[in-house]
Amino acid sequence: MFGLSEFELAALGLSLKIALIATLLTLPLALILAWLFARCQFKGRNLLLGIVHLPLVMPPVVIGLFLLTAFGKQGYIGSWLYDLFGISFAFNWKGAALAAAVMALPLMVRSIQLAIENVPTKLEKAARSLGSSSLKTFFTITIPLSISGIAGATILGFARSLGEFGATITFVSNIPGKTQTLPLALYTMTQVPDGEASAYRLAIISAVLALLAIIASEIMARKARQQLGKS
Amino acid sequence: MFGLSEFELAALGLSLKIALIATLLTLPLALILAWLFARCQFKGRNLLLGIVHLPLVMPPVVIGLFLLTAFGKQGYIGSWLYDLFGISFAFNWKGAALAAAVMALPLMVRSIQLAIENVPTKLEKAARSLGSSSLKTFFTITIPLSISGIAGATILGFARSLGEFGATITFVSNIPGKTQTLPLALYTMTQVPDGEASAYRLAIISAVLALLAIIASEIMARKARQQLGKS
Amino acid sequence: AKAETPPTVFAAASLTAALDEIAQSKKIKPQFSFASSGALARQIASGAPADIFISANIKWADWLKTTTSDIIVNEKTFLSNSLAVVSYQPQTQTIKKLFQNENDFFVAIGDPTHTPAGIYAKQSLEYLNLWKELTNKLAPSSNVRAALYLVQSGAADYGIVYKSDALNAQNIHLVDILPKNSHEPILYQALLLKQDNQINAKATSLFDNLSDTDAITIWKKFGFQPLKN
Amino acid sequence: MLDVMIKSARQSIEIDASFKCVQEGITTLFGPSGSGKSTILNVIAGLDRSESSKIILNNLDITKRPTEARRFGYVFQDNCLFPHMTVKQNLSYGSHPARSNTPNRNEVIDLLDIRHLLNRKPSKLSGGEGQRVAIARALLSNAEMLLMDEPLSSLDNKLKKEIMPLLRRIATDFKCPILYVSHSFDEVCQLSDKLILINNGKILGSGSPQDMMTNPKYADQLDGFDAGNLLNVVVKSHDHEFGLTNLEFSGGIIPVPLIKDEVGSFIRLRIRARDITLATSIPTGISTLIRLPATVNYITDVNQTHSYVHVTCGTEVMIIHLTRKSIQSLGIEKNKPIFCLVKSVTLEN
Amino acid sequence: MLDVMIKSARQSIEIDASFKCVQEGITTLFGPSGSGKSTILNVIAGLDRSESSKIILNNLDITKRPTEARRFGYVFQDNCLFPHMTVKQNLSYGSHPARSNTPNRNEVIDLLDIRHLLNRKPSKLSGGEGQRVAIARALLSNAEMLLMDEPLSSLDNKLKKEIMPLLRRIATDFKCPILYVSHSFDEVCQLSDKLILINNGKILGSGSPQDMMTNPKYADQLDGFDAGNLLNVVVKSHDHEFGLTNLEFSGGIIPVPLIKDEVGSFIRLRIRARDITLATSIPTGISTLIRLPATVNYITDVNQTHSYVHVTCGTEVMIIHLTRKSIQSLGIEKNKPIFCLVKSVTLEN
Ligand SMILES: Nc1ncnc2c1ncn2[C@@H]1O[C@H](COP(=O)(O)OP(=O)(O)OP(=O)(O)O)[C@@H](O)[C@H]1O
Ligand SMILES: Nc1ncnc2c1ncn2[C@@H]1O[C@H](COP(=O)(O)OP(=O)(O)OP(=O)(O)O)[C@@H](O)[C@H]1O
Ligand SMILES: [Mg+2]
Ligand SMILES: [Mg+2]
Repeated sequence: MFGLSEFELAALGLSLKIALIATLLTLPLALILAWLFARCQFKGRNLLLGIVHLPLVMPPVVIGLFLLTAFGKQGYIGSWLYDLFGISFAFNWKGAALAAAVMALPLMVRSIQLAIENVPTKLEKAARSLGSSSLKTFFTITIPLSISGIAGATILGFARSLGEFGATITFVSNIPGKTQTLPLALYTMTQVPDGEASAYRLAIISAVLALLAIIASEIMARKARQQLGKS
Repeated sequence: MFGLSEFELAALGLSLKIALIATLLTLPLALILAWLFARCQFKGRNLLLGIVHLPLVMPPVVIGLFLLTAFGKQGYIGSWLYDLFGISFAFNWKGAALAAAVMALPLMVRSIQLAIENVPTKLEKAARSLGSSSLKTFFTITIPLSISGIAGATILGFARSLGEFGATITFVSNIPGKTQTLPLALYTMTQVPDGEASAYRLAIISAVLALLAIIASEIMARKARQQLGKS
Repeated sequence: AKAETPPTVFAAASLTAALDEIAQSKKIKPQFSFASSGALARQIASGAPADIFISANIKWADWLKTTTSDIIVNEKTFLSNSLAVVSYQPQTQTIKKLFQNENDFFVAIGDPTHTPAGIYAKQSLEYLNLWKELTNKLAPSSNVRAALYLVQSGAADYGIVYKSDALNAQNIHLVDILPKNSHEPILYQALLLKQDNQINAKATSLFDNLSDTDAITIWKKFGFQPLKN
Repeated sequence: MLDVMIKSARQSIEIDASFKCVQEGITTLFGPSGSGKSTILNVIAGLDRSESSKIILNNLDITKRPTEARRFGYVFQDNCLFPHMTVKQNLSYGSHPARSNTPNRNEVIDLLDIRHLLNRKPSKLSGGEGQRVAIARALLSNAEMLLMDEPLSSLDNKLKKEIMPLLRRIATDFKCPILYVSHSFDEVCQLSDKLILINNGKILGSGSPQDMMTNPKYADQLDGFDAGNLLNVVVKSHDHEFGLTNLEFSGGIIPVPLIKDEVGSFIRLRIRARDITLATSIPTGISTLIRLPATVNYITDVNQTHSYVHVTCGTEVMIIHLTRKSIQSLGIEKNKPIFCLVKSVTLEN
Repeated sequence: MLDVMIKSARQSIEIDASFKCVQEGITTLFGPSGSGKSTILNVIAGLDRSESSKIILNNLDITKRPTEARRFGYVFQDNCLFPHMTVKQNLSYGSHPARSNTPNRNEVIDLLDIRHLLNRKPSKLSGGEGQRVAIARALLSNAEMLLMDEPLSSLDNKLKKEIMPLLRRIATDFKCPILYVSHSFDEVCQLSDKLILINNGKILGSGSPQDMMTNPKYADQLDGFDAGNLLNVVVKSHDHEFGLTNLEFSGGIIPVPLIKDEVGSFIRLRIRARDITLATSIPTGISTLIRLPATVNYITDVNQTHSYVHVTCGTEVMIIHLTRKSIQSLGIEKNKPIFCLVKSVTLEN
């Protein structure tokens, strides 16, 4: 396909799978966090904000090391999860997805929070006055009215997941077919004397993916705005 | 100060300087791009969108390599800039700032674009009808009404710049006092078998910085919303 | 069943090309993971499913031996390497003259605080009495390949990299090989590891044959110096 | 029945208002711009929090309840339609628990003339269309009581006239009382059973519109408005030749422009105080058709130069707005028998 | 002078309207909800693009100009205040180039009663307060012409009465003509020099309000509204004892409730067609103070049962709204001399 080697195809497929799953699983959490930050005042808010945004300021390698310590086979949380649910993040795609999710979370939370803050509280109040519970209001007013922002955030998260490198290679290593995503394959190619051609190809695949994701997000956002009659 | 070693203080200072300058210089460009994307339809829009967002999906190392090729001493743009203006990005803080700016740009553009899209066109039209030119309208209506989004984007960019690692270390190396920012120092410490104590300290500094930036952005955003009488 | 599965080999990134070729020649398809020796060592210590670990650095191998000694079955130091000075522009002078004459230049090296290549380079430069003069002209990279690319792209004028990297690289010129006695020997150590208290048979055979005659030819082709057992 | 005590301090205004709304019917909140009407509605609906207020609906203290549990239907001053939903979806949004007695959906849609808009988004509606949809949305929300903030302000008279009877029916037939904010005296007169006058956050007085209008105490507040008389009359006969309907009450027969109501039905007739001319004897050669005999009760002053003459006509009490000069020149005084002349074209139902 | 030809097709309505606005004065666009009034204003202001329209202002084709270069001041149906600016900043926002003749800022602020709001943000204004600020913002924008979309809809009568004279002054004294959208006939009568009737995107007719109101062709559109007479009168004297001002015109003297205008000044008096009673001889013992002799010109029909009697009174022409029954019983016919009776309390300036 497109003259891609098996190794490149494997990396591409794995990347897509990991980014997709990471994004979809992060989305509900990001929504809840964003809503909390946008609409609620609670104790420890700033602390939670700080924690969520940590992956943004820390070098990804450090986040990878932290994940290794916490979610590794012998990590506090990792061993507990394994004992209880049999879930293991060790050196498999689930771990890669976890790394991608952690790195993408702050970006998604921030974008969604902004979008939610832009929903006029007046309309939420109007919904409440018509008998709608706060949960129903959230799902029928807040979310639809910030959908273009949420879609944008999701694509942003997806793109960030696709590009995730440092935390992934540190946390789940660079095992082809298991944890070797596109960026990791690209890295490997830069380690090989005559890997340039392959590295270029991989870079172009990444770029094309990025472009597709961004254009998709644009189209979705425009549709959403039209829905609101904004343009 | 706070029991930090000279080496840690240097990294902290350098990081702040680089992130600050990168963010401030990127802001105008991000504003223009965001406005273009939010309000204009032009040929090559999607291509430009893709290019701006590339650093988001590419592994940062690849962006670093690209920067080397383009802005390095022998790079197309780098050599030209050096000959014309005597500006060199080679292994100095300017290069680090450039790397940080390139990585932060898509995040900032995206956030600002969303914020601008949320400004009711009706109000812009009202301003035009009162005789305000499109430039005046942009500065007196569009920007102030999206200021909370712009502030958020700036802080996001700042945080991202603070945390920038892969592109920086590839583009300008890891020279203490010159290009060794906090994340680079932190990374170095994690690579030294007995560097844990220092690594922890640096991680905590990073976390505190992140927290401060995020809290600052929250306060600014809240102020801006109050200005608009939204809350 | 465990014995049938292909072995997992965690190896320093600089060995990527050579190990790939050796594995092909032996008709086994190990699961490779190439990254920095340090990252791999930590991963193995936290339970990574590696059957063989090849470190480009004795220190990380030793670190692993002390932290998780119970999984190590066998070890061998089987490969050595040398340091090469490379340049962007072709050069005719010796490195000493080069580094003393010019004022405005950069030398890309692996980070001397933690990358093995950097540590060895520092020893050499100290030995050659060039370290002090060069401290402000060094561009320390996170790994040797990055240093090499700095030279390839012309961002740095010179670089001190492994001979194995220099030999196969394009767009650079080999200036000199640093004397072997100017730095500690550059040694690659392979560790054979247990997985859940079992030893992978194919891993054992690969481990044993890492320096057989076929392998030696390949190692040499990529610029490494195989050691006698 | 709604019984409220509202205290709410704002930087610019301090609201301190206690009042009761009528059980079945429409209570109107009337006051100048900025007097706190919308604020009061917001506190009642629970949208503005106010700790020291007390809201009692049907003997239940709902002060602590969240907005959605208060079971009001609120028509906002700006329509507050949901921009991402079609008109149809907006109409179905109301989620109060079902009640036994709700207006018919189709009828509401037709009366408000919004059927052709059902599939549009609010951004594609005109100002008045949006306002009508907002009214319909509240009417169909199963609310126990409606709060309406100037719901008819951007509608033309024709539509207003069609919608007002619907609102009255909602309040009486469907037993869904309405608290209505308006600055149009026409609306107040035609709709309200109780009028509450408010200024600067305080209640100046309340009572039946008729009482309020004729009370000199409130003349100043109602100045510029058309005080009026509301008569309960029965349809006597239709005169199709001249396009007149004859209405009967204890004071006599009143011909008005033809109306649709059936013979025998009871209706409410409004005659503005200023539209009545007094005569000491039945004049001839004059175009007014209505000539009702009455007796002067007393005279109150609107201001220094104008007065209301209170008369008894049959069993009804009416007021007539005259200048002092007229009163003087006609020699009007207590117990004097007089005739009330009204042009029938000035009468509207 | 504004001369427009507007063609604009929307999914729901097709607008095709050409009209001219008066040079000095107020032109009113009057039509039911959803008839395309706001759309027309938007096209004129350049906010809705419409390729096939043509807008000519003072003999200049401005169709291709961007909004800001058209020099209109637009008061939107929803106020469109800038939420991030104080009222004061909103008022200073207008950026049209200075013109020789602009209303005084302080006077506008005081007349609209918004001085106490100057430092507030729009979110802290009531509905009516916001509307007043929006009017002030447009008035102070140095516009060459004003477009006003139901600017007074959420204001109480008292405020309306204070603001309307200001609008007239803007249009005449400051030579800034106004295109005014309204659904209140009161406003139309008191403000407009030209009335344009619109329905479903098409113009039904246009002319002076007086002509339009008395033209049976438009009776259907104007049904439910109060046709009226506009008389140009001069203040003759003030009678402080009875609180009356005597106004004089060619047809006689009209006493009205005391007004502030100085003796000798010219004003416009509105007498609604339905407030006039006709009498064949001067009646006695009746409370109406105004009795103007007049001659019947002709009679037109409003509908099957109601008619306008057109009379000449001095040099002025007036219409009187009567039922056919009255006309018949009084035997009113062409050239018959009659008397117009008006209660002075029904007159407002
Ligand atoms: N959010 C707010 N914060 C502070 N003051 C406010 C706020 N909203 C309104 N006000 C002020 O409170 C007073 C009452 O406002 P309210 O909206 O209740 O008036 P209203 O009677 O509804 O007037 P209108 O008829 O003009 O709508 C006004 O003086 C207004 O300026
Ligand atoms: N953005 C739009 N897209 C499509 N149709 C619209 C849009 N805005 C308004 N309309 C429709 O165009 C017609 C004219 O609307 P317009 O706003 O001009 O009416 P209007 O005369 O101002 O009415 P109102 O008195 O209710 O404000 C209406 O039928 C309306 O539904
Ligand atoms: Mg209000
Ligand atoms: Mg309109």
